[in-house]
Amino acid sequence: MSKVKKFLYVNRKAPYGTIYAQEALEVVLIGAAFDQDVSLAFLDDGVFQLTKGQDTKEAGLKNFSPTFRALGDYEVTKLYVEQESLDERGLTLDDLQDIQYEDEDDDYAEKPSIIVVSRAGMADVMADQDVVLSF
Amino acid sequence: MSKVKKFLYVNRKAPYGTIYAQEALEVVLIGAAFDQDVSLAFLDDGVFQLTKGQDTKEAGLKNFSPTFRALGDYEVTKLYVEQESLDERGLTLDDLQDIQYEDEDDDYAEKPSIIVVSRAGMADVMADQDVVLSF
Amino acid sequence: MSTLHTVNKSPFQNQTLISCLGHTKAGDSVLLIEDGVYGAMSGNAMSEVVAGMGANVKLFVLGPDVAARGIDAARVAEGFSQVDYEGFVDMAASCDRVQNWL
Amino acid sequence: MSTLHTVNKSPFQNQTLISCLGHTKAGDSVLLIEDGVYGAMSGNAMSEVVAGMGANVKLFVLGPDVAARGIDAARVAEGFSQVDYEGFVDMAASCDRVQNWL
Amino acid sequence: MKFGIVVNEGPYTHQASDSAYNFVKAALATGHEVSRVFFYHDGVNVGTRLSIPPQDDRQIQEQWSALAKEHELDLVICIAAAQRRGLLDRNEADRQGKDANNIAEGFRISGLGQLIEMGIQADRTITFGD
Amino acid sequence: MKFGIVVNEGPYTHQASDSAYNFVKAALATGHEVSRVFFYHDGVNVGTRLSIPPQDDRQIQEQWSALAKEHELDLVICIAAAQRRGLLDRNEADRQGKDANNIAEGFRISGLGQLIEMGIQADRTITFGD
Repeated sequence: MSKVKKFLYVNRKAPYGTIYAQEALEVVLIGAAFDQDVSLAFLDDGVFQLTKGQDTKEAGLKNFSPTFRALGDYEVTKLYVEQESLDERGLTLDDLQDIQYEDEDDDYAEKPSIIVVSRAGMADVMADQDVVLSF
Repeated sequence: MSKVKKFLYVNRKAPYGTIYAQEALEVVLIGAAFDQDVSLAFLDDGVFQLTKGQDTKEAGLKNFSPTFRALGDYEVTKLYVEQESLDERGLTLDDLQDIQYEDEDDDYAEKPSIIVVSRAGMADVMADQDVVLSF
Repeated sequence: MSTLHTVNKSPFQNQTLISCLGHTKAGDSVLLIEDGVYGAMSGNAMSEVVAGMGANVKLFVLGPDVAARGIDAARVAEGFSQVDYEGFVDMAASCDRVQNWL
Repeated sequence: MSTLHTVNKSPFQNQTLISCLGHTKAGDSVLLIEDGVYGAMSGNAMSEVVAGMGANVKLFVLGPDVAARGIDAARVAEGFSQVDYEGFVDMAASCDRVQNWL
Repeated sequence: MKFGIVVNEGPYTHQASDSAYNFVKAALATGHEVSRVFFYHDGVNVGTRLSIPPQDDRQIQEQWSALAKEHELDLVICIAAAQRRGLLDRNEADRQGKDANNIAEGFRISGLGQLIEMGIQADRTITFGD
Repeated sequence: MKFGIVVNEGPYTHQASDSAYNFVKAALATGHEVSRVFFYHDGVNVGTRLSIPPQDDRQIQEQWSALAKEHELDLVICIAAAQRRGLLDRNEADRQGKDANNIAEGFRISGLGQLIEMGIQADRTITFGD
């Protein structure tokens, strides 16, 4: 078997106005089956994807935001969120969904999947990948 | 016959990266047959549509920029270009194609189709329309 | 004689809202729809710019698109009125023209 | 270990180039393609920002896309090297990863 | 009042066709008339009958076809934009020697003149796009 | 070196598919390998055989089909994205009860797993999109 590669899915666009956020999630879910080292990056308007309380009924759209909370079941547990992108938009971690995973190496303790990083930290995450897919 | 309406075609996007500029021109050419009062607005990145010397051969695209010079033959003679949009991009009128029409009310004298207006002047043009189609 | 302007892009990513607000006339209305609704949020880097440039116009935001994006009513900036699609239709009918900033 | 970044949007309309330049590491390369090539023009409101933020990276612009848009070679800002598609391929092959800023 | 509607982006990819659909429904519900919906640019892709969206998502083409049937809406797909993107009715397919067509019920293919005509006849023209 | 290519936007509408085509040609011309081209989002629309672009414009689908034939390229259209947008091959059309299909020669429809597999196998993955 070939070596495990580091895959980063980069999310920079707001949800619903365009389909990129939703179809990016579909890639992440399929990709989870391949046993690679998966991370997601949320920066710029991509941080809006993770907000709580999305209600698409009146707009007539499909609400895909609950899928983020299911990522832990697919062992997708590293969601890097950029602090500066939150700040510029007046958002804090409290505005985002509480996304957790069960750590099987730690007696299935529930741990947060969201990792807030600075812009410089995000650049470090990006520079540490083998494959970067942008949406 | 119903009264002549004022149609404004608003061009705010650069050419080639997306098709909007090209397909906007196709609307303008067809629309010219309807004997309405037609104006075109070029602002923001739309001013890039009018630059001289576009050569799309190596990029493998269709060069539609010569069509702007044919607009006069279709009696489309009012191309409003925003000064501030030019300034922000470091462009002057010299960087744009020389687009002219023959004024049939003035012994077919060749006159410039491009009318440079300030941002406030562009707002006046926009507020004076019946139908605004944006591309 | 007034214009209803619509803007459908996030002002954090795209210059369209700024351009729209730079071309409105006093008494015009500006309605934010789709990803444009992020321009109606308070307490961020854009909100002062929007409040300043939008001082002479009436500012609206489309409720269904606000709800879709999980923006709490309390986060919609002062000065913006929420409308639903029927309100959007009313505004389009009562202005003299609609200019959609794409 | 270096990254080739590509940007394909006009910096006058869209924040993508700024975001890219805010996430590069020293020694990375940034290649402007498609409507991104407008970011390589000199003598305008963006060019100082690009020169400043891009000081630690190598800046490139795709020649065929420059020509398509009628940008004269003399208008390409100092600090940018022009490459053709074969140059683009070479850059992609010689870096460690490619990040396309969409 | 008579509205003319322009849809410039494809289904699912962009919210434009959803917004236009919601607007048209609200206009009809409040007693207005919608004289035509003109699909341009990628908007022409709304009119394919070959799409199979996920079951738990809205069915954009079916929504439009049903609304057209209920209210006798005139849904016009621009022929020039459609040809570039591979949208065809039976006549066009025959004329162009293509072995299949894909336009959905309730849509018709016609020229750009229908957009201008709509602008002339409607009291307000509203565009949904990108 | 082995390149994997992702195309995320439709033909003519966005330059992405042209840029990808130029890149692939240049990569092949300089002795590299292109292990796969994966069409996602609106990129799936590149693979329709029903488009009729103006005679004086490039023929994007034909360019890709010809390049695929010449170099045995693997042109993969994502099935999930294709279903939303109305791109079908004969098998899918039969399976889904659709009366027509529209995929062009040289393209095949397959799952998103092919994108991940490409990322694993290629030395570099390059995306062209919007």
